[in-house]
Amino acid sequence: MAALLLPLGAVVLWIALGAITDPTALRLAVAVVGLVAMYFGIDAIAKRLVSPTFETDFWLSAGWLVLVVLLAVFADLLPLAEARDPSLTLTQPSRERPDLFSSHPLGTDSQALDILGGVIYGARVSLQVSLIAVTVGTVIGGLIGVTSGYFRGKLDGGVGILTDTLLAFPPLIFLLAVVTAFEPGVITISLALALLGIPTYTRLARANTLAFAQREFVLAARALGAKPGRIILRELVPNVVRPLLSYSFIIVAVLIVAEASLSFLGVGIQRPTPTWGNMIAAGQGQLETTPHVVFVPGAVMFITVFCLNRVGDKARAAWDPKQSAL
Amino acid sequence: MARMIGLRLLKLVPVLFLVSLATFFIVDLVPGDPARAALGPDATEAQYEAVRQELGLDASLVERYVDWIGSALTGDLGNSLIKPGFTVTELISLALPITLQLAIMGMLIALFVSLPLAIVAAYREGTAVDRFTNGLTAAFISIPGFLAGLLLAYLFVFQPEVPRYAWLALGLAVACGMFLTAARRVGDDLGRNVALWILAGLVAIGVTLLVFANFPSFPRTGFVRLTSERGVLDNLRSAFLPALTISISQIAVFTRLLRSDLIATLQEDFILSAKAKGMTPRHILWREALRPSSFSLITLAGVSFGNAIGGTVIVESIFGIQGVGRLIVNDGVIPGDYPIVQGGVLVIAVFYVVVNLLVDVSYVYLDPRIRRG
Amino acid sequence: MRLSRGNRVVALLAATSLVLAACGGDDDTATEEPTVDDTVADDTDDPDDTDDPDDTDDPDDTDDPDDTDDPDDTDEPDDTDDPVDPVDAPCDATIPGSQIDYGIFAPNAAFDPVGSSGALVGGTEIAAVYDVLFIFDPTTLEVRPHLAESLTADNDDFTVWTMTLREGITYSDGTPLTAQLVADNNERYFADEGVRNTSGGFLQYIEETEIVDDLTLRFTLNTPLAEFGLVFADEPGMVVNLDVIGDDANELKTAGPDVDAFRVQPPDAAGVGPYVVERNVPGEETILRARDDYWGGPVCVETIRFTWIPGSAGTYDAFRSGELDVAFLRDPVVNQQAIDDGVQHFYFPQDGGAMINFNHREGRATADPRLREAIMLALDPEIINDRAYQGALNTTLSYIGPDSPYYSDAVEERTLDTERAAALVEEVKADGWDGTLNFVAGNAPPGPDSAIAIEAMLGAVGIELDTELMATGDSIARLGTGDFDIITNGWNSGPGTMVLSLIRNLSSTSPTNRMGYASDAMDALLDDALATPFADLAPVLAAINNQINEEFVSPPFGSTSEGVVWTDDVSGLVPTVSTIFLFHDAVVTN
Amino acid sequence: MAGTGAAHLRDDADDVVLRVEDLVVEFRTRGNQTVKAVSGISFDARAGETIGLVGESGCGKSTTGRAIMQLPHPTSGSIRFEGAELTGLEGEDLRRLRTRLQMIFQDPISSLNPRRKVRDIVAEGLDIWRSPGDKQQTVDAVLENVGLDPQMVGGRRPHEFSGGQCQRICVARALVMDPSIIICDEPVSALDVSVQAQILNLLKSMKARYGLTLIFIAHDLAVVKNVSDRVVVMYLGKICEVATPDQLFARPRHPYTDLLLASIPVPDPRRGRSERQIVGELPSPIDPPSGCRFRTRCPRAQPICATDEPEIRPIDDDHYVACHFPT
Repeated sequence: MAALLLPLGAVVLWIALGAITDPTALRLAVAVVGLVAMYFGIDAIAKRLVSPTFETDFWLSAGWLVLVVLLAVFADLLPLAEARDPSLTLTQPSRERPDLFSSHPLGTDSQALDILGGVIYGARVSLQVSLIAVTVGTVIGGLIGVTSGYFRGKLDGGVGILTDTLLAFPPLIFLLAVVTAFEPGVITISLALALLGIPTYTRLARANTLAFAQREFVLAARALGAKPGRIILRELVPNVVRPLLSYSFIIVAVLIVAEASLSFLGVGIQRPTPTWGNMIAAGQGQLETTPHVVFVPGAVMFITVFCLNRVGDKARAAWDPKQSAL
Repeated sequence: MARMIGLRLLKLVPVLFLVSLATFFIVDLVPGDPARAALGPDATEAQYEAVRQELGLDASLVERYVDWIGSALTGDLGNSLIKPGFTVTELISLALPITLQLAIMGMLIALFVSLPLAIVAAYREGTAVDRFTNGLTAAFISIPGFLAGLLLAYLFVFQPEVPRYAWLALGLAVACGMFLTAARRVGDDLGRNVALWILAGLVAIGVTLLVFANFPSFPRTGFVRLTSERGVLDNLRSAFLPALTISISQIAVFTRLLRSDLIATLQEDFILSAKAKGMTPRHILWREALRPSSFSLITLAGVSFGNAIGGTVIVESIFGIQGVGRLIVNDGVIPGDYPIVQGGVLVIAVFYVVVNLLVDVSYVYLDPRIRRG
Repeated sequence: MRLSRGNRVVALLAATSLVLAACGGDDDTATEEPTVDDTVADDTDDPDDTDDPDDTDDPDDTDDPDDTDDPDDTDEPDDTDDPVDPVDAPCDATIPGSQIDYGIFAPNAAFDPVGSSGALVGGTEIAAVYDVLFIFDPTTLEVRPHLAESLTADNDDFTVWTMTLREGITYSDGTPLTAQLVADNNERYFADEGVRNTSGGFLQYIEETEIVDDLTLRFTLNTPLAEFGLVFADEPGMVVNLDVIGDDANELKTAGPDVDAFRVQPPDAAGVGPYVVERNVPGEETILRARDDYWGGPVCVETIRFTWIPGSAGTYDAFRSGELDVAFLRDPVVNQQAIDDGVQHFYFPQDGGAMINFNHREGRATADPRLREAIMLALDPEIINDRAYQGALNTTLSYIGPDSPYYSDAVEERTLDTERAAALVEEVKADGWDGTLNFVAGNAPPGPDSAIAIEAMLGAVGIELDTELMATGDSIARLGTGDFDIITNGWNSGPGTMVLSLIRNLSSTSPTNRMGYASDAMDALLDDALATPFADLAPVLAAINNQINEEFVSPPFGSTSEGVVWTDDVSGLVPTVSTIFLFHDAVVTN
Repeated sequence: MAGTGAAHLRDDADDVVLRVEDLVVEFRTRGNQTVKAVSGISFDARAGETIGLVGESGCGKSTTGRAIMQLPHPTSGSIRFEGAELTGLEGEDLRRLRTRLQMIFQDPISSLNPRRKVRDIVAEGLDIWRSPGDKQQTVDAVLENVGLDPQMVGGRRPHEFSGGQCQRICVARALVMDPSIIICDEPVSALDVSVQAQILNLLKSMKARYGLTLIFIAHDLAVVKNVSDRVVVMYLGKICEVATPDQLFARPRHPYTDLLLASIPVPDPRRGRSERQIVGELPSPIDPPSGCRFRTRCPRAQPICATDEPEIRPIDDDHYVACHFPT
């Protein structure tokens, strides 16, 4: 019965994207109704076919993330309309409304660039930036945290004050201050975001290290004559790394938003290189007349962040011993 | 107690010192020449040198820092480069009340929405209402601030019929819920409760229709100061959308925390015993369960308040409000007016640190378990 | 041909002025100077207005809801001729409690004419405090005396001028407005190196100032200057009572404690304008209060409150929400929006408001005329308009745009031809150019979008741009150092400032010629322009325009506009030079 | 009771491998108070001997074990190991000498790194020291000696094993270093009773095979009795009594030992539970009682016990007690 919602929702969504053209609010509302109906349909089918405890939302989230990553990686191979070079779109119509059955399924922006392509290439930038930032943040913050958690004492106190200092800046203000000092680009933005993540990772790593440093295998290693460096790298890091990584999904979500916020404020990666943030920012001036320029990349970003949070919650429950012990 | 607060204050000193140091030097890395920015293109070399000297740019970094922080401690954050005749302190003192108002209003809206939501979700744990609340908070947490702001601006300013009818639907739904409750109570409860619920439903319908009929229009940009002669209503009207934007993510956080807190409390022995004594669910929720949870809520509210202060930059930028965040970005970062950036960031960071300290202290003060430990 | 913006303004305002008349104001009894409304009233007879195709397309124009709702509408024709109020001012005395809320473009830096720069930085507020010697009428292009009695050219080549001041004008401390004071004020513009405002620059043409008597000055100029009076319609025409600042009078450009206080709140005796500064919180609000002994009094509106809402869009939103009675707007999209909304407005057309400048200096790739020609052939204003201005820009292919009062058939447009552009680029590349140009653009909207559009169009003909987006201040600094190939920089030539702005940017001897452009032919034309009265200027400006095209000086792509919008309650604003509006005749009916 | 003194040290013996003298270990708390965990204890161990260190939880016996390893460094006192003074050692010398002393911990799961494979855990010591010879072979041999099949267990991770097996891995890890002393910190108290015996037997046989000296720390007198050659009873950071297990069980002389023995569950139901029990709570090590530390809970306490601290004195052949009023 409930499974019928899937085709029904699909039809409704089809109508919203294809048949209704105005007003935008109605179009959006109908599309949302269609999507919700589809979700419950899929949920019902999966619960019947796979298992009654099937977590549809989790698997859909994971699926979306895989899709985004694949699209971002293979964007160059896709038959996308021009999304990055406005000199090739001089004769194209700008601010085209989304129409699934046209060559610009999600419309075009003020520079007549294809929004679908922009969203996909934007995903590439978002993922690149946040993954670099998370990697750098995990490695540096993790090592600092493990080291200070292992040695404690004055080093720990100093690191504590430094992390407190970094955390004393509201994140966005901090990013703004850092980013303005450098030419915005994928690498600088990534490093600025990494810098933002370092204190968080330091704290997480330190807390986890304190838990592990109490355990006897560390004592045993010292009894075996292991030097501190070895204990940190061989005994502590392998244990701390998993709970640390379990936060990565959520931190990637935070960083994607942070990067987009910078782009939105005009201090991030500059157009015409598309990022979700600068696409949204570019459209906000014409919010009233062409809302799709804002809300199409906005929706993609929202869904991605939502899925990252969902998957992240599960990862944390599974991987963070403190979380799962509770 | 006092000793603990004292220790925390002591710990604050190096943090604040480093914050000021970082603020000063980060901005110093900004490319471009502040003297040139201040002068404009028509200046001669002699003028340029004079301005450099006036701004103290020819002094060493350390001297400049000492000079800056020394003045900052006396409340003097220097002069704006781009807007001659304005001191940074003046600019910030003009902008800060706006930012504070937005942050406070955002928090109040969040509390107002999340309190009933969390109570209902906790009391009906596992039901459709609870699942709906969970989904809603998950969505709210995932929506980036600037997107929420643009969406609200779009709906309330350009498509005002949408929120207007949404309000009508919501109000009528709440009223229906109240009538349904009344209907369910007819058989098994005291009469006065039934009357109360019916009355509440009628009031809800009345309020809903009143607001529906006089649905206010909201400005896309701009802000009317509370102290402006245009009055409080205009002030609230101009602050509503930005505050609502700020509250979106807070609603999610508050609701989640309060819900799980309430669920935990509801399982404790004293609640069981209260139930056993035959107290009404409402009494249990409001009197017994909510009180212990309020401590963590206060903490969270404080932390969120600190975050909101730092996060208003986005909201202010969307709604064209001259708060501290926009001051920093539009008047500081973008035109390269570095004393504004330094002063603004310092003020916000200090604010943030102090609010967090107050929260820590109040938490210690409020929660006897911590106090003893 | 498109109807000029001025005429459309007129058409829009016609009905409203009649409404205002019905509400008690009387146009017939207005002071000597025509106000915005007067010009409107004068033009109502223009038969072209009703046939304006632009206007009939706009439903708001003909069917202004405010107007139709107004029961007085039907009585209009009768009322205009009815001498309801037979006095020399729209009111008998200052109306208690009346206030105009005015949204400014940027905060006033200081209440000192020397530091102001037209309406963009405090000009309107300062003019209300000091008043002006002359008023420039942007629609008729006439300069007429105000505080001054007259200004006459004593010779045919416009190099000797006699100015007579109005008799009996005194500051509130008893100091009379004298010829000496005018001369002393002029000196202040040279107290420090460099003159920062546009009209102050005119003063450099004065070779000698002779004080004939208390009320008469004779100026001898080193260059023929046909419209010398314009100088005293702008900042130099705002005469400060230097006694109130004492010895610091010449120090005003440098910081000092007394001077700072003067800048924030000049004493009532500092100026002879209709208003005094009651409260000035820079950046928040400035409140001016009507002077009860104004020489041209009475002043009708008791207080004017200037507030600053950043950005034209925000200012206009505040205007629409009723927070402002008058709003200064300077954004093509917003200005067009106001027109579409049917709001009363007066915009000054600004030729060359949207353009890019080439660097003509030796060693720069853009020194090659073939490259400049290629770019001018490739830059299609319509694409920039579509992509950066949402179609709101008044696109032009000539420097003197069709909306300009100086437009004539002699103005030639540059041609667009991407194929020829690409061929030229190939040619230059064959000579060893690497194909890349440096491009400096602003980072505030619509800067980035416009930069992308320009990048796209030039990219299509084979020119790679290395774009640097930066804050306005930084890009101005780059303009100053000459470190650019192409840069966005408007010359903003309004009706009054047209000649001076061209000289500033194009004269080979101008210190503010940022492009490194020098041409004898152009210099001769510019001299000619200075010596020509506004009424006869059109052919000279057309020649300059054509010279710009011929030498590929720099391509304009649109003229912008700046000015104010106001509510139906307000009337009597007097526009003058530099987009300044005067308040001495203003009325508000709320 | 619980006194100081070194009467029980066997200075005459020439095969003493470990000699602890006047060991003091103190910790600072957050509130800047001092926890006196170990307050001047002395004991020695001869080669091949098993010393049982017994006492309630919190009496400082584990701290003593760790202090011998210099984990952390003791506050004062001397620890001589194979003729070398350990307390002053730092850095490389300490690291090298420490390998001759190994530890086995109470919780075998916690003492094995969950993220590493068994073979790597056991080989860790060899890796650290880059020992010559075939590492693989050494590890396999040791694993076999502790009763594990190297092929079966080598590639697996600790969580795949039971507590007893984990403890065998711990023993293997310790043995691979070829130590002379192994400090066993309650090695069986976390294990099932049936497994306890296996591990005790394993330790016994390893001791014989590798010529080990064992310091066997336990709170359970019954466990100590079977493995020890000499038993040291501790109370609140001090030594009460030193004796052979037989003497101790046959005739405890210290009231505390007496009470400890009385609290051992007896399998014979006819005897019933002893009436005698230790009453009250263990005093805080931050502020230990004056004089004899046991006096607050001692059934025989007299005024003198509050003022004078009893010193350890011989009371029988190879039987020492620190009490003013021994039973």
